[in-house]
Amino acid sequence: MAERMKVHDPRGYPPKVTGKRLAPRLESLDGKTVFLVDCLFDNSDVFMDLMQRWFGQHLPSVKTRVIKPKETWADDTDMRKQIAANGSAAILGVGL
Amino acid sequence: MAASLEQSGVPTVAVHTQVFARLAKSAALANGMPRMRQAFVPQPVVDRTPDQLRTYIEGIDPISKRPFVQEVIEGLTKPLQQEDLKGVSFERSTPRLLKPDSEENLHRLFVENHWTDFLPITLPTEKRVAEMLKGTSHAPDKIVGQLRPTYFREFWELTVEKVAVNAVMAGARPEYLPVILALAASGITARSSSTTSFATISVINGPIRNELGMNSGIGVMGPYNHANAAIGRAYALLSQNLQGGSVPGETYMGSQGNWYAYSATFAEAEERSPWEPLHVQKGFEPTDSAASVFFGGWYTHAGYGPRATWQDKVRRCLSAAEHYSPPFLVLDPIAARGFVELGFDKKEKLIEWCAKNALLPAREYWDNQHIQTLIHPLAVAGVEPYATRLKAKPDELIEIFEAKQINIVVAGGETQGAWKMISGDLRATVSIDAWR
Amino acid sequence: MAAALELDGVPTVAVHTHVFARLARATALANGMPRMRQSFVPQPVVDRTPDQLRGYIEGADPISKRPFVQEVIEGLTKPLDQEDLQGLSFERTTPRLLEPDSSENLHRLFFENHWTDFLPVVLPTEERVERMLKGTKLPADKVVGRLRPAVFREFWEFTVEKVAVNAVMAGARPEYFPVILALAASGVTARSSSTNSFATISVVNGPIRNEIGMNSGIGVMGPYNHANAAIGRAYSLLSQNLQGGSVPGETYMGSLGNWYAYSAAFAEAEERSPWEPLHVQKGFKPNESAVCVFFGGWYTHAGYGPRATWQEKMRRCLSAVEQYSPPLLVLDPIAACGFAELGFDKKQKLIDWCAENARLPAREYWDNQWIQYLNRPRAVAGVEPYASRLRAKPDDIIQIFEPEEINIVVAGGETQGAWKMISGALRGMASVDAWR
Amino acid sequence: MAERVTAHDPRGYPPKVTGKRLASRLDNLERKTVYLVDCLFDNSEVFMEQLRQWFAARLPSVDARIIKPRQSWVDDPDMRARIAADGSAAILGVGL
Repeated sequence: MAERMKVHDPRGYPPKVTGKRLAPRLESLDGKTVFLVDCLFDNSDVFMDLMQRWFGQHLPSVKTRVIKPKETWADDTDMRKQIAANGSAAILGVGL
Repeated sequence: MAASLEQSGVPTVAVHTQVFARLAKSAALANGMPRMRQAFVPQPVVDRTPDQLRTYIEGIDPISKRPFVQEVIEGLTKPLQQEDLKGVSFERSTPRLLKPDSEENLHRLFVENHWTDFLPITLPTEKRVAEMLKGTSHAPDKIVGQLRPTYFREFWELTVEKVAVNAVMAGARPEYLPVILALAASGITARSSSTTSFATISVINGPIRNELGMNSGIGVMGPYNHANAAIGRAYALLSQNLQGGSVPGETYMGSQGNWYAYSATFAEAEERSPWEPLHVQKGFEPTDSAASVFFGGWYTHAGYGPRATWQDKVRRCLSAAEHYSPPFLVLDPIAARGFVELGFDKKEKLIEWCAKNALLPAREYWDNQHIQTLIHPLAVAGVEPYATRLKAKPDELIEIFEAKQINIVVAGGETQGAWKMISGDLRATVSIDAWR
Repeated sequence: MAAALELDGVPTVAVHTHVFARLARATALANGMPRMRQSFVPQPVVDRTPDQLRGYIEGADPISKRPFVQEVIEGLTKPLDQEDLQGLSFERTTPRLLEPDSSENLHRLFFENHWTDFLPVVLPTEERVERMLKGTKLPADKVVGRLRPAVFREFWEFTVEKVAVNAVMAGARPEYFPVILALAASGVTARSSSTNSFATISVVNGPIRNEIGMNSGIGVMGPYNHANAAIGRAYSLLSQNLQGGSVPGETYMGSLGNWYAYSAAFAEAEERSPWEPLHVQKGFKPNESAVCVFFGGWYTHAGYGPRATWQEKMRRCLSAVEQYSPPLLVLDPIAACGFAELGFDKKQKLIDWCAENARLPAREYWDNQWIQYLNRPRAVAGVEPYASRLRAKPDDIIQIFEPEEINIVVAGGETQGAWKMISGALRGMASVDAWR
Repeated sequence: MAERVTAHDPRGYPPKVTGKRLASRLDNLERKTVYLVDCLFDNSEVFMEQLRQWFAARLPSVDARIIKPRQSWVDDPDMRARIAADGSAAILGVGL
C-alpha cells in the first residue's frame, strides 16, 4: 500500500441553515388574485404579459396583476407587503 | 543573415536594440558563431524621429557602454583573434534521466531551470512516463517533429518519449497522449518568443472528444475539465521544453505576456452545432479525430446575440481587431442558432459577412508596426491583396481580412447566447488517429 | 425573493429556464426550503418572440416533462405534504482533516470533488499547511472574511488556516501568504457563477512586489514568474473552495468559461512608470503594500502606440467593449511614456480622454441583455447617469462609462510599446501589510 | 533523507551545431564600400538613412549604400551575392 498521508480539507464553512416552512396552499385559484412578479430579466416582462393573457383566456375567474421589484437582485419589501396584502399567490419569473 | 554574409567572406556587424542583447547572443551561439560582431542602440527604434535616431548613432552602445559607431567600425576592422578563428561547435545532446534527488529538490530544480509554467507539476518519474507511453502504439524513440520559438531560431527535435515526459508533468492521463502527440507534430509552438505576446489555442474535433470526456459545454474555455486542462497544458510545457526553452529576455520576448499560455484547448460542441464541424470543413471525415491549432490569442472581443443591432456590434469588434492577426469566432450554440435564423445556414456565409464587414481606412491599416514590417514589403513587391491595399487612398475603406483567414467554432453551455472573437490564425489541422 | 414571499404566507412558484434547474434546486436547499415550488421553461427566454414564449407557456416543462401551466397551478394549489411542513435544517460544518489515504487516491479525490482547476495541486499535508501559516503573524482560527458565487447565494465563511490550505494547493510559498490573505479578505470572488464567464484580475502594488520577487516586466501577464502564478492561482482555488464550490450547472453557469480563471495576478511596474502607482491613486501611501481586484475579464482589446492614428484605434476599441463592464488599461512603460509625451502627464488625463471617447449610439447602448437587466431598472427609477442615457434619442451618441469606472496600470518588459484594454471594474481593495 | 526519486529530463534534442569562422576583417574602411542592410523593421529605414548621413559627414571616403532584402525575415541570396561582389563590409539593422 503506498504510504498514506493526512491532508487538510480545502473547503470553507457554510452558514448554519435553519429550516423554513412553505406557506399553506390554496384549494383552488378561483376568484383569487395571483401576482405575476417580473424579475426584470431581459424579456421576462413579455413572458409575464403572456402569462396574464393565458390566465385571461383559460382561467378567467383568476385575477392576475403583473408587478415589478424596484431593482434587480435586491429584495423589495414594499412590493412583498403589497402582494401579501392584496394577493393570495405569486408566480415569479423568469430567472432566479 | 549576418552569419551567411560572414561565410561569404563579408565582415558584418548586426545592430539590435538593447532589449535583444541576450537573445542576439544566444542566437549567435546557436548559429555556431558566438563571436559574431553585434552593436546595440537604445530601445525603442519604432516611432522615434530621425533626430532621436541620430542621437542613438552618435551616442553610447547601452550594452558595451562604448560609443556606438566605434563598436560598429571595430566590428568591421578589428582583426580576428585566435578565438574568433576556430568558431565553436558543440553537440548539445540532452540526457534521458536526471540525477536522482528528493521530491522537494527536484520540484525546485524544475522551477529554477524554467522547465515549468511556475504552477505545480507532476514529477516525470520513470514509472509515470512508462505508464503514459501506453497511451500510444508508437515507439518511444520515434521522432514526432521539430519546434522552434520563432523562425530565425534553429529547430529542435522531439521524440514520443520526450512528449510523454511533458505530458506527465502537465498532469495528463495516458489516454490523452494521442491528442498531445498530434499537437506536438503540428510544428506550431505554443511558446512563441515574439515581442507580441502571442498564445496558441487548440480545438479538438471528432470521436476522441467523447472518448476522453472532453468539455464543450458550460465553462468550455475555463478550468472545468480534466482532459481540456491537461492537454492544453501538456502542449504548452512541451513547446517550452522541446524547443530549447522559453526564458524571458532569451527565448521569450513577449512584452506583456499572455495568460492563455497556461492552458487553452477545448472541444467543439459538434452535437449541438447547427453547422459543419471545423475539421470536416478542413477535409477530415466526421469520424476522424483531429486537432486544429490557432496562433494568436492577442485580442479577445466579446458579445451576445445576435440581437437587433448585431451588425453594428460585430462590425465594431472586427474593426477594433489587430489587423495582422485574423479572428476566429467561438459561438455558444444559442448564438449559432440565432445566426442560422437570420439566414446564415452555413459557416461560410457568416465568414463571408465578416470578411466584407471588417473595414478600416487605409491610413489606419498601414499605421501599424507589424503591418509595416511584415506586409508592407510584400505590398511593395506587388503581392496581392496587399498591393491594392497600398494603392488605396488614405480615407478609403479597405477589407482587412480575407474570408479564408477567418474561422468559426461552436462551443458553450447554452446558459447565454454569448460569442467571442479571438485573435487566431489557423496554422494547422492535424490527425489525432495517426498517433493512437 | 420566493422564499421571503413564502414566509409572508404567500404560496409562490418560481419560474426558471431549464439550464438553471440544478442551480435553482441548490439555492432552495441553501435557503432551507428544499421543497420550494419551481417550474421550468426552455432556454432561452432572451430574444424569443411573444409567439415563441406563448409556445413555452402552452408547452411542457422540460424538467418535469408535464405541462408547464399544470406545474404552476399545482405549485400554488396542491396541498403541502408531510415533508414540506417540517422544512429541512442542517448544520453543514466542514471537517478540518480528510481520511488518510495514498497520495494517488487523494489527488483523484481532489479532482472528483471539484476542489481543483484540474491542474496538479500540492497536497495540503499538515506539515505544509503549518509551514504556510508561518507566512503571517495572525492566528490560524481568525476569520478572514466571507465569499459567495453570486449575489443571490448565501455567504460562506473561512479562516486563515482554510486560506493556507488552498495556498499550499496552488504551490504558493509562505512569503506570498499576506498577499493571498489580502485577496481573500477583499470579499470579491474569483469564481463568479454568473452566466457571463467573468474572471477576476488582481494587481499588486508597493514594497511586497520586490520582497517576494514578483514580475512586472517581460511576460508579466503570463506563466513567467513563481509569485505571480502561485498568488493568482491561490486566489482562484480559495474562491472556489471557500464559497461552497464552483461546479458547472450548480455553482458555475459561465456559458463559455474564461482561461484567466487559472491565474491572473501581476505587479505594477511602479519603478518604470511615468505616473503615480495605482494604490497611491486609491489612497494608499507609496511604501504601503496593497492589492486591487478587478472583476471582468470578459473582453481583452489590444494595440500598440500611441502612433499617428492612436485616437482612431483607441476609439474603436472603446466602442467595441461590452458597455456593462468598464475597461482596465494595462500599458507597457514604452506606451505609457508615449502617452506622457503627448501631454497625458497624469493617469487621470488619459482616463478622462477615454471616458469622453467611449461612445455608442443610445440605440446600441440599450440593446444589450445585461444593460437591460442591470441598468434599465435604475434608469426607470431616475438614477443618474442611467436616466439621461434612457432619455437620449436612438441615434444620439452617449458616453458609456464614467471616469471613475476606468483604471490604468503600467506593466510590461519594454520590448514593445503594447497596451491591453481588459474588462475590469475595480470591485475590491485590501492592505497586504494588515495580513503580514 | 526524503525518499529519492529519479525523474526524466524534460528537454528536447537540439540540432548539432557546427562552428563557422568569421570573415577576416578589413584594416580600415578608407575608400571601401559598406552596405547598410535595412532589415525592413518598422523605422529601420530611417535609422539606416541617418547612419548613411553620419558616414557621409564623418567618413566621406566610405561609400555607404543602403540596400533592402526583398522580404523581412527571409534570406535574400541575390542581395547577399551583390554585397559580396560589390561591397567589402555590411552593417545590418535594426533588429535581428
